[in-house]
Amino acid sequence: MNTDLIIATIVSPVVLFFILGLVAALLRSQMTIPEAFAKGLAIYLMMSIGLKGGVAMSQSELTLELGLVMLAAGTLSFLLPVIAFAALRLTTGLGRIDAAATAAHYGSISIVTFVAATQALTFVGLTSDGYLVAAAALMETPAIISALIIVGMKRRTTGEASAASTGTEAQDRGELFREVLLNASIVVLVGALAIGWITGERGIAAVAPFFVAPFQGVLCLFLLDMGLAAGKGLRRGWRELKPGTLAFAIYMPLISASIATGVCALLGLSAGNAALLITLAASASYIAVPAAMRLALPEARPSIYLTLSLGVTFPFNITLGIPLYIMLGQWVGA
Amino acid sequence: MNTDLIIATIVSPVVLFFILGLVAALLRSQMTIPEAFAKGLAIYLMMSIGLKGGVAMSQSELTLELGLVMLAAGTLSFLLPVIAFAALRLTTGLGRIDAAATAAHYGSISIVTFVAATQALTFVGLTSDGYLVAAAALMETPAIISALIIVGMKRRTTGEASAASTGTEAQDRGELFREVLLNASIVVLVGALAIGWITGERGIAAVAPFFVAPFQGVLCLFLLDMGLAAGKGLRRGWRELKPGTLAFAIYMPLISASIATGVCALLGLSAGNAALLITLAASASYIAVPAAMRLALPEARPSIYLTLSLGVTFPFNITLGIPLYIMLGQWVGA
Amino acid sequence: MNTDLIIATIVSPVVLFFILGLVAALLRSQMTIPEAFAKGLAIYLMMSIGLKGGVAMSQSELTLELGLVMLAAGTLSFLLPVIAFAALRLTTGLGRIDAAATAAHYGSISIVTFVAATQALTFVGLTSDGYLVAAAALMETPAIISALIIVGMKRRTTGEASAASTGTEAQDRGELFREVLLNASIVVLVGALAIGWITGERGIAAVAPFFVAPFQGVLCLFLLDMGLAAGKGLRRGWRELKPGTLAFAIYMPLISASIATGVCALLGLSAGNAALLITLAASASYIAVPAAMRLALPEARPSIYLTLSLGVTFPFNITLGIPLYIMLGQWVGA
Amino acid sequence: METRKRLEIIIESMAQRRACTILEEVGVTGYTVFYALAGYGRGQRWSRDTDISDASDMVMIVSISDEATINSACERLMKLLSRQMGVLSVSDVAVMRPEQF
Amino acid sequence: METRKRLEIIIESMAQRRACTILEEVGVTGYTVFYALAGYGRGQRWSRDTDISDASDMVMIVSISDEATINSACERLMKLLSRQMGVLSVSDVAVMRPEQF
Amino acid sequence: METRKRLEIIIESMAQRRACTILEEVGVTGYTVFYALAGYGRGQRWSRDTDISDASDMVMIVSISDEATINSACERLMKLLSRQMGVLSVSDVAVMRPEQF
Ligand SMILES: Nc1ncnc2c1ncn2[C@@H]1O[C@H](COP(=O)(O)O)[C@@H](O)[C@H]1O
Ligand SMILES: Nc1ncnc2c1ncn2[C@@H]1O[C@H](COP(=O)(O)O)[C@@H](O)[C@H]1O
Ligand SMILES: Nc1ncnc2c1ncn2[C@@H]1O[C@H](COP(=O)(O)O)[C@@H](O)[C@H]1O
Ligand code: NA
Ligand code: NA
Ligand code: NA
Repeated sequence: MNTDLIIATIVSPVVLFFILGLVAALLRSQMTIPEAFAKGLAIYLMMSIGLKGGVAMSQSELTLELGLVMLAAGTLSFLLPVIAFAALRLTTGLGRIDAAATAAHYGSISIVTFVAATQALTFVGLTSDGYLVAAAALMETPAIISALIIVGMKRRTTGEASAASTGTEAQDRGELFREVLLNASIVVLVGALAIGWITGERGIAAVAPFFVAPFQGVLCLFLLDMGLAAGKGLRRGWRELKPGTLAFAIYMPLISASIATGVCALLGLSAGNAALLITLAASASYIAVPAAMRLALPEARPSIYLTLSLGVTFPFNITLGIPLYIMLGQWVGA
Repeated sequence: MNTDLIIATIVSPVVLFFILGLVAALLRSQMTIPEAFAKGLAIYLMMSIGLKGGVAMSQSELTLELGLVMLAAGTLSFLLPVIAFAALRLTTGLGRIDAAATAAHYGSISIVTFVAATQALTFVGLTSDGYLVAAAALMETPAIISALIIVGMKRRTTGEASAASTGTEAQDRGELFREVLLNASIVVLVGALAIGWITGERGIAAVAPFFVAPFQGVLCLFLLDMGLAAGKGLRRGWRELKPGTLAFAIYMPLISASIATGVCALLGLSAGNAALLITLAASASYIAVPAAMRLALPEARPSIYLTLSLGVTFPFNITLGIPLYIMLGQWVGA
Repeated sequence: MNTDLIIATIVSPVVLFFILGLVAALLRSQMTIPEAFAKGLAIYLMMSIGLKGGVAMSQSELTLELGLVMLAAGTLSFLLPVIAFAALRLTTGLGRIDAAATAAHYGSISIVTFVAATQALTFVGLTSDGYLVAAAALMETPAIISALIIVGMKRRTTGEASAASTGTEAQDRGELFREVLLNASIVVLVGALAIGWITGERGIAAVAPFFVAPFQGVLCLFLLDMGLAAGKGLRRGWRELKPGTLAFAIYMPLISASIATGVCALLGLSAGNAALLITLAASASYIAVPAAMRLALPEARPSIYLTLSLGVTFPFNITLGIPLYIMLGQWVGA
Repeated sequence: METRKRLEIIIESMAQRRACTILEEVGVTGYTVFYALAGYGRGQRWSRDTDISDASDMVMIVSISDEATINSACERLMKLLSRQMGVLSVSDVAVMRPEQF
Repeated sequence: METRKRLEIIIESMAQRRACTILEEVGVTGYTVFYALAGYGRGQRWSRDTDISDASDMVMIVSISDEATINSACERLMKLLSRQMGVLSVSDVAVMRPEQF
Repeated sequence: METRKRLEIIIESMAQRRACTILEEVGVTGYTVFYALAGYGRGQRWSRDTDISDASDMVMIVSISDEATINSACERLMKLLSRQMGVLSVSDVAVMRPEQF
């Protein structure tokens, strides 16, 4: 076991600020970071991630590897919810709709977890390719569609009316489509990626003092806010969720990581790229997917999926998960 | 034609982020940047512009040129609305009040357009003087007064009661006065200009890592927001405004630019200074003037003047307009 | 008299932006900085102050001096309200509760005043120790408890029911406790201090481009907002408060500074450390204590204590007060 | 002054667009949306500033209109509210320019 | 509980100060202003987060007061609203401490 | 539609938690909190954007419930409001799903 890596990951300012927020919330401090400010920071972070990824992509060839990784990423996002759904149905008492909605979160990704892993890579001297950002953006959505298919199939077999079929169906579909494909994280991430790719190193030199240098500091501030949110979720979660359900939020990332490790082996990815793809697979969404679920599966209870993904999986990932995923990456990496 | 300059202008991150926002809004993405965050950024941008202008001014003599440019700037702001009003009345079906309110926008200025032009100047290796920032601040207001006079004269001749004459007139006048002369952009721009001028290069060294280096990056974020707003305005505008009215938003900047080019020739300005003064004349307000119009001419419809200035003129200016104004500046510049 | 220091203090961008805000508010400009943005900046500032203090602490030994300064700081915060209370009762017509609530503000501290003093120290070439940040955090709270004891004693002697004893007392007490000990400034300041201390110079290197370099610039923006708030308070204050009450806001900081000067002499502090401890004693709270007073002593009128601490004492301190406190520090400093 | 109805819908913000579309379709002359800061329902508190996802945010939509329009809005909104979180209530208000609603 | 009137004005934010001054002049004991996030009127939607200018922002002003005061407020507010965008409505409310209003 | 009561409390934000706790204790099924932007009372204006401390911020809490619950809430809230700044009012509203409240 690489305890140095675990310590380096946890004792970084970014993770420590997360823990600070978490502890403050658990102690029931009433401090908050205004939503408008936190949302602004989130947009900044995605612009920065996208730009840097785009510039990195502009400097390397578009190889077959890239195409294969994209394919693998999309497939992971699409298929992991199936496993998550089965696990939830087998090991917890969650109903079909709650299980499907939760499963969608685990197929999709957390961009902050991705970024934290990118930082942690530097502790062990690994590098990664810019196109992983594109893979991250790509993995946001298929999981949502997958969950809807799961629910739809079950509905058809039981003869129920689909949730979306009441009301003005076509309109709702259009709205859902826009929410799922044109939500802020995808627009900004993909847009910034394209801009970074178009303008290249020279183009973003002028904006680097804003988008590159202060990035880690902004991340600290953002993670303080996430710590507050996670702590609140956790406090609520202990009371409401059964241990079996909470356990899912720990073992599901490990299942996803294992599967992704296999995929990386097949693709022959480098250690750094593998570590990031494994992290993406193991991470769970807490912004884009919850919003989409309120539109597509409003009967599912947000307190379940939010507590699990933000209150349990996210803290687990950015402390113990990432070192583990990096070790898996090193182990499988070409 | 200098196509390199056009390409360099459009393919800069700042403009590309604007286009990203524009496209997202046209595709009806529901992403938003919280108003509180965007307003905070706007204040940052004005502080930065003012400070840099003030420092530049502190390093040069207060010459006669400066005085003449200020006079010319104020006069342009005051007289361009007359031309705009006449053009709108002749070529569109807009009523007097709508036409006057719209005209005020085209006499006043857009500070973001100004900044974008400043950046673009560097592509062609031109420099400009700090006092142009003062000229920008000065041009915000006269256009508003001009529009009120236009409406007032017409009213007197038709014997109508002036809008401001109902209610507690004196109070309203005081409020309008404060809104017009002490609005955020003027207070911050002029204040920061004075502070930069007082403290000079040495004084702002300590704040440069915040106000100078990250400026272009913040501008990207702000222009993403403006793109979203412009896209929304444009979508609405196509449906509501007649082609003739929309055309005004393109040809009026060109008229203003031509007149300003003549003025620059008379004053014998340098190419860089000329380019910026031409840009100021050609730009249209979308923050300060709309607010003042809601106070002074509430009968005018905001959907008209906002769609024109933010939805059409602004996008035109920061893509095709600026390269053109720079070329005019180069052509006329001493 | 060191007029150079006074001029250097006042002619810094930070103070000039404060004055800009103050003047704008006094001229009744309607400009505002959105609350959400200003609160975000406040959190940034406290993170930065805490981190830098923590790193500084990690580089020096934990000496006896540190312990003694902490003890002295806590005692000052606890006892100054007693003097302030007596002064208010003797020289103004304020009732017991208003006087106690106001007194609490003067025992507690203003972190922005502290930071401004830290900057001004550099003008005279003095340095200070990181643990002063810990002293600042420590001084936030005892003054509040002190004020509650003052009111409680008076109440007991007059046989009144305590404000807190109506309603669900235990709950209210818990809430007050959390507000007083776990409010945002204490959580962030102490948390960031700990994080800086744990990670040390090397740890915060990655976040320095965000938390160190732009700090002074952000402070300018924040002080513009504080100027607007102070100007508004001042405008209201002139009308409502008697000259005697307003005078308190000037002479009380001087009393506190004198006492703190004596304490510094006893402790044999360095000139820089002494200047900061004196500044802390002389500064008055305008964020944490007002909030706590609305919970603990809701009968006290906020218009009194806010006008005094934010409208009078704060402007006095950051212009004339700080140069004076630095001179006191130099005079008493070992 | 004449009497009109004031419809107040407190609904999760993700369903705001759906509710607004219904109001527009039944033909109200206008509505205004406000955002909620925090709330409580089914034993659970939520708060905009600490919940990082938009999923638990609520908004309030207020619309003043004539009784018939409000009634047809209510019917369709109740269907929406059977799936989305929120509450709906209607009260009487006096208005000065009845032709406006 | 006694009955009082609750005045609710939804008005463009640029006219907020004018409306508030009227309320103060007619002598209400208090009012509170809330800001609107989005809205719809005359076939047009607006939204605070996407409209970069303040020109289309709306606020809601609520004031609880006795009938006579509210009536005189309404009269003057209607004049204001004949030029500025917005709607006004009045409803009955029960209050516990009538002397407060 | 059946009739219920709509309780509206405008209270300083520092006392929000206390008011909410009372509502939960008397057993309302839900409430929603909105934040105020500015206001006026006892001759003084305040505004969220220019007051740097939270001490003068106000919020509005809206709760729809049956009469008995609202009455017991009012009693306890009046005690709170005797010390904290704010106003309270109750109005009649029609609801479509009375079992929800
Ligand atoms: N009937 C209404 N109910 C609630 N809000 C309204 C109503 N009519 C108009 N509004 C608000 O007032 C704004 C301007 O409306 P209008 O003056 O009709 O353009 C709208 O965008 C809404 O925010
Ligand atoms: N009659 C009222 N109607 C609406 N809001 C009020 C009223 N009275 C007071 N308020 C609000 O409560 C705050 C405190 O009022 P007061 O307790 O009178 O100082 C005011 O600033 C307003 O925001
Ligand atoms: N009776 C009520 N009065 C006011 N707001 C309510 C009420 N019930 C629910 N809400 C709001 O609707 C949200 C969702 O409620 P629920 O659907 O009961 O979980 C709550 O968090 C409140 O913000
Ligand atoms: Na995943
Ligand atoms: Na112009
Ligand atoms: Na003090």
